[in-house]
Amino acid sequence: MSELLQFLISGITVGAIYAAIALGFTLIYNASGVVNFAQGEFVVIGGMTAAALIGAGVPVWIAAPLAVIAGMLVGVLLYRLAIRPAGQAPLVSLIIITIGASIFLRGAMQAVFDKQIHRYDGFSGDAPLRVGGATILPQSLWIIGGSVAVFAFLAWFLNRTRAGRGIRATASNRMAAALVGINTGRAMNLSFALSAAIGALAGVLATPVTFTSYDVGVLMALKGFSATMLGGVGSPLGALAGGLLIGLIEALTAGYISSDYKDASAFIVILLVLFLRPQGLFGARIMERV
Amino acid sequence: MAGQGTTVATAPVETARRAHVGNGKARALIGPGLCTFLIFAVLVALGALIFPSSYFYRVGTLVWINTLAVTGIVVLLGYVGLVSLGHAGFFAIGAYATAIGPNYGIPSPLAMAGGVALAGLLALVVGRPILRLSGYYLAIATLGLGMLIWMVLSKEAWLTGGPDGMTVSGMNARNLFKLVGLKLKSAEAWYWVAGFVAAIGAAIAVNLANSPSGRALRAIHDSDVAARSLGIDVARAKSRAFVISAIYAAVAGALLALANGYITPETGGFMHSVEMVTMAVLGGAASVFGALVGALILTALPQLLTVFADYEHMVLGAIMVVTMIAMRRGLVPFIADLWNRRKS
Amino acid sequence: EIRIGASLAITGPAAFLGDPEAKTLEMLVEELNANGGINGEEVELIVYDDGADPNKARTFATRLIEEDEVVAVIGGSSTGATMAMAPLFADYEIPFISLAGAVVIVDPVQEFVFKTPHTDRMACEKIFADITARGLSKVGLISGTDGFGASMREQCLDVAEASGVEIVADESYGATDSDMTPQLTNIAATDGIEAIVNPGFGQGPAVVTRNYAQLGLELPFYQSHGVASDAFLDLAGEAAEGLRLPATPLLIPDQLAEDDPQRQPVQDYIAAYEEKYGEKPSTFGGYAYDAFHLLVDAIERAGSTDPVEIRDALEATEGHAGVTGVYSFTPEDHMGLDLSAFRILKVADGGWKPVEE
Amino acid sequence: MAETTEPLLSITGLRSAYGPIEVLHGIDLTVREGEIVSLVGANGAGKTTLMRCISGVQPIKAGAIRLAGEDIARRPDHARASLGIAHSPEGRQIFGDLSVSENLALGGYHRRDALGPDMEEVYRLFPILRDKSALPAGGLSGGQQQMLAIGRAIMGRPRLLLLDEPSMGLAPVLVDQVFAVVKSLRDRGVTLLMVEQNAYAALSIADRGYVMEQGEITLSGLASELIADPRIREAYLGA
Amino acid sequence: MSLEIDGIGIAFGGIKAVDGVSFTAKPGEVTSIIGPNGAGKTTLFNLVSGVYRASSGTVRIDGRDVTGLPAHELARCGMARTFQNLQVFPQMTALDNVMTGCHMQEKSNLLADLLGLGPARRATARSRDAAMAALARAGLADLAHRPASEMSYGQLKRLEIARALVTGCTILLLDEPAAGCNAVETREVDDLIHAIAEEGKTVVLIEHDMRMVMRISSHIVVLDQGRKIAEGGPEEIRTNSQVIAAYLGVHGAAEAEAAAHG
Ligand SMILES: Nc1ncnc2c1ncn2[C@@H]1O[C@H](COP(=O)(O)OP(=O)(O)OP(=O)(O)O)[C@@H](O)[C@H]1O
Ligand SMILES: Nc1ncnc2c1ncn2[C@@H]1O[C@H](COP(=O)(O)OP(=O)(O)OP(=O)(O)O)[C@@H](O)[C@H]1O
Ligand SMILES: CC(C)C[C@H](N)C(=O)O
Ligand SMILES: [Mg+2]
Ligand SMILES: [Mg+2]
Repeated sequence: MSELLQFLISGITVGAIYAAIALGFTLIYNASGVVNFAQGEFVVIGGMTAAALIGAGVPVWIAAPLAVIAGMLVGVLLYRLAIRPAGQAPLVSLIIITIGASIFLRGAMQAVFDKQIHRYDGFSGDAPLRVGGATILPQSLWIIGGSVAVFAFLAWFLNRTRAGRGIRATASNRMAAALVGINTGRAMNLSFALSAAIGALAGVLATPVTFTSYDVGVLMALKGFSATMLGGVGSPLGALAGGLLIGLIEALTAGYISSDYKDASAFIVILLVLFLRPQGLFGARIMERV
Repeated sequence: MAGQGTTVATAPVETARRAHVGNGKARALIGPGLCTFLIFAVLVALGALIFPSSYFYRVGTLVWINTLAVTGIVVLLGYVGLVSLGHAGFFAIGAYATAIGPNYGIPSPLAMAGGVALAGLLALVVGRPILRLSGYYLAIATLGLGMLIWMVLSKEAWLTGGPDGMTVSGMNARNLFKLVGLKLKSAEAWYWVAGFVAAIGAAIAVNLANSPSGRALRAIHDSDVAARSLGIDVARAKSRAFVISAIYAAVAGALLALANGYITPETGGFMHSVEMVTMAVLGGAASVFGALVGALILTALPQLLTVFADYEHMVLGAIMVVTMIAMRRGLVPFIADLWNRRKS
Repeated sequence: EIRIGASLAITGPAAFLGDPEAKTLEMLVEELNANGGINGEEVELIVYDDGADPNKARTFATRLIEEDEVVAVIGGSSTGATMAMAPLFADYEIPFISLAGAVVIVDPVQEFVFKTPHTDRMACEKIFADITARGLSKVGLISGTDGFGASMREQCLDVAEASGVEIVADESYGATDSDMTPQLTNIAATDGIEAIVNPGFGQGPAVVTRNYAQLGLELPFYQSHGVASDAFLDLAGEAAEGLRLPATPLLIPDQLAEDDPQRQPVQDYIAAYEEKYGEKPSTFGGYAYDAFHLLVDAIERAGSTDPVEIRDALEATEGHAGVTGVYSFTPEDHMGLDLSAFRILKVADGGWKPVEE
Repeated sequence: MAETTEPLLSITGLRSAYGPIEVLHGIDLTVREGEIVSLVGANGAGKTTLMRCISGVQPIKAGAIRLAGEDIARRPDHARASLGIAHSPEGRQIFGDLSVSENLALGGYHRRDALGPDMEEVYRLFPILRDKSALPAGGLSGGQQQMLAIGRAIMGRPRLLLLDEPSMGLAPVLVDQVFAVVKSLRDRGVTLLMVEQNAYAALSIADRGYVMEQGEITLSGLASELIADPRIREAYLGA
Repeated sequence: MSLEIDGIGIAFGGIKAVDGVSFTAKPGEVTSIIGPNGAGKTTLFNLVSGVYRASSGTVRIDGRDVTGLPAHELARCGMARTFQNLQVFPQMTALDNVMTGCHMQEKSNLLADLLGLGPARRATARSRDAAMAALARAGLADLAHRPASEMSYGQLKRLEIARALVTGCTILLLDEPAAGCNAVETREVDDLIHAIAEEGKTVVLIEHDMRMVMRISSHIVVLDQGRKIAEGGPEEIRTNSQVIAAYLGVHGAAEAEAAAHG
């Protein structure tokens, strides 16, 4: 029993990290229809910046926001320098641009920081808390709380604010959005900035548990992308659910079946879900009228 | 519609296709496929004329092998508009079959054929369910498939040598040339073999594009419903394209295994899949010449960039970004447009 | 001018191996040339970054041999890259010293291929010797699924059987996983479990160590030489307290006996590296340090820059004290170390202490 | 006709191209405040392109577009909505994955005042949209989408409303209704520029008209004169 | 071949978009479907042509039950259609668009296609000729080599007709073919459709242009809210008060009247 609890704790912690990354994907997708494969690099920027600052003696409550801002700036630069100039390029070209950008950022990170693995202490210490025979790190609570907060923010922002509606309209039909007076460039800019901030925040929160180094971005992007698609692309709820689900599948497979095939089981579940629901768990049915 | 999201639109086929073969007359005379084959053959020979050392042959070999694999992506992504992020899996199946066969007494050529058949069969079996998905959903499904193949290759060490990979014993292309009395270094021999196979692959892909089946594929790219309403069995056509492109990947994988003499599961890894798609898009996803150009750039560039050492990745990333910004639909369509515009 | 080539994983998933290796080589060449080179000839070092990709490694090896015309090649930070390059050196008759761990590199022996790190098998032998010495016989394995972890796991299963230890749990994790509590929970729940061994390198073992502490486990806990670096202590923090691993003297420079032949090289290396890069060298850099010195020594002894003669001289190396151990190559042994250079250390008070045997 | 006031929209020497192919070769056109102006022409003449140039989603190569005297040709597309231009485009271009009411609300995106009353008005004009207000717009029938596109443009409270084939796909009852709406909008002070294939009906309610052929304006004048012009009758009215 | 629809229906989210509609379209005739926006006309086409799956009812071609066949098999039974929401292949040229319509007649197998063998080349050449002829018939001959993405709306509408024509269909479903055409252009489309019917094909037409409908239909089916509310000849329909109230209005009735007398 306490074993199950331990597995669940592990799954939710890891899943919350995936979810945070997936939420970042969701936002940019909602503005541009592009899945931004550089999303993982934001996570690294957040983690590495925070690690460098904390390593230099900056207190964590200053370092963490600074790291998020650093991520945000890079997000804006990514949009301004790489996405906007590409204009109405086909979607695959935009995706390749984000892949190119992620290679660039990885290179930049190794030049700016280093190639070592980094971590810093959890925000509320590293003494595990006991819950009914299992243990959880206080930092895990930070991670879970962070993801839920980001989810709540996005759900509100996209549906309840003017800027959020502008972002969704931009993705839905860019020309029509321009016609009704939406500054589509600004909507995209905003979504890249926010999405990068979300990614960086994920990095800042997760680093005490997962560590960070200049090149973990690919993996983060991969997991985040899987979570996004399992949940249904474009849906914040889907991103949250997809992330948590993958985390749980991994942990439970490792616990009960075989740690060798825990990643495999995550992919098998994704495939099965998509065969039954081609639009993911919470994705909107694609409706094309002819 | 701009971002209707779930379909990942590719570069227009048409302009790229116009660029398939520059010379219209020659093309009409001998057919587009043969024409492409001849152009490739000339390029292969040209390489051999200017290469000063085995090292160049080695890089050249990789370029042709990649061109072949990417041609498969062109068929799938460029013609039909389907994104696969798992094609390295098929590549690896071809490679590993070629490596494993001789360990069980199966001669290399047979093992190779077996691997290619296996890849094709797998594509056929999983193609039906997977290809019902579209856009990013298809991307994640193929990614998952590729990951599963990669995991099996790295976990089943008794068969595959595990994550550190395995030695490929067996055929050397040198012996092939010895049969006809030519003495070549093995790097050179592999260059010729890879170039020849790539040329055939390109010719086949171009033939396909200009054939009834090819038109059906390109129609599906643009409108599924309309294609159906014209009597095109969309599921079957997609599945065929998937199998064809898997076969391209597997043949390329088998060649790489033999040319390298050593393979690791990373040939089937996610990054390799991404690399293949990147090559295709960079060159211009809808044309086999795009495949060649993309493969050439991404294979040769890292060799040139070694002078930047620490900044290699930044330069590589920047080049990718800038190319895609300046030439939205890839290099070959861009150049073809320029050419057409100058003519008209 | 003598050209020496290297293909290392300076970036990519094994960058924490290749990076210190490359830095070490660059430092050593500079130092060597400042002191007049080899037999008065300058040495030029050509380093390529293969990112641990075997395919690239092979291309770079071809390039080093054909284009750069090197007399010898160091590298292959990882076993995959090493094995992909290895066949070339026989073809071209160029000596090659690998920095990778797996036993397959030197078993069977290939004429032109050498390596400096202990094999993973030796690490297992050392660990299991310690385990049996403590009277323990039921062990749980938790291994990384990367090349190093997987290969060492195989060796450990083998060695365990030979030394009469029963492997009662056998778990694994991906090299970049961030939580291994499920695996550890299972191991801890295994009947009769007496010790845990973690073959792996990179960040995984540090995560395992932290999770081990998080779960409040108190079983004897072993890591491998794959984490034998001070960086590991930083990552694992207090959680590392008490764990043991087989390592080279590089970790305990001040605790070496005055007459220890390795004392000098170890202290030289650490001093030079810290001065140049402002950080502590790692065990992996040490492999490069030894490879370079072995090579220079061989060239000096050969008195020639003919690759084949260098190879012959290399194979005749006898009692060369490096930071990893004292090397003596023979035609049957291209790794040249015995178990004595490997010591079991434990973590105590945030530092490394030898375990008295 | 003497110019009494500054025209609301005045286009001079407008050229526009898709890539290398120029399709508008120097268009001159004016729309005065409070007018309905109708633009007719064969398939491919360039009517849609011209409308797109005015609302800014199609780049222009040369020429000026003045709105109440101010040159807006360099203004970005999204800024034109707040200047008072609304465009119901060809092909409807609705936000397919957003709900009908969200589509309408987006029509008033640049407005800061309450949208409720206008939304009511649109629902009154096209009651079916009210029934479907919570459903994704992509599921609407063709004609319903056309109503939505017109409704969305109305939501912008434009000074100048551009309608590209507003009656397309609408049932005859609704065609009547749309033309009635056009007239009532004009009565409320909205200025309209309208492309219509139903040229007879369009010219019937228009003040003036322009005829476009292969990227050029070939004829213009009072709508009543154009209707009577035999060339027009033969080429466009089919009578 | 005659097309018999019997009690066909489908619902979306509880709302019956098409509800038990029956009628028969005969060869050599134009059968028109009219009705208010959202009446279910396009949905009916989608059901008949296999884009949607009917939840009730049957479709028969010359007595043979084809209900539930996938779209491409219906096409092989001789059914072709155009779309209200354009479904052209934007990245292909006009010619290639229409050549795709020849797919079913192209007897060449995959192997021949891959190797560029005779059958593939001959099929291509034949299709090209047929496509050129169809383009000319639709008045698009001079745009043959233009990518569809660069054509105007009205041009694309006609491209779809040309593409449907070359399939060699016996049943042709046209969804608002004259949308976006002016009176003169509509007349051309009119003549084209008329000629097609004359050839003995079964034409089913959805159209809001009452002049066109009244001029060329032999038979008219009126839908409202998914149900058939009237059926009959042009004269009958034009004067049906229910139809006038629900659909035609003053303007439509006038147009219909004008067409009947013009
Ligand atoms: N995206 C495009 N790229 C290239 N050429 C285009 C594009 N869109 C339209 N054209 C061409 O520009 C010309 C004008 O097109 P436009 O759509 O403005 O015509 P239109 O008068 O609105 O026709 P219709 O009545 O058919 O809607 C046509 O010849 C068309 O072929
Ligand atoms: N895929 C779908 N999802 C949801 N609702 C749909 C779908 N397809 C059709 N409908 C609904 O069914 C009804 C009938 O639509 P349909 O497109 O058949 O109308 P129509 O008669 O063709 O109208 P129009 O003359 O405007 O083209 C409409 O109310 C529409 O909203
Ligand atoms: C710890 C070291 C021996 C690791 C070695 N470089 C390898 O990759 O195998
Ligand atoms: Mg138009
Ligand atoms: Mg309809």
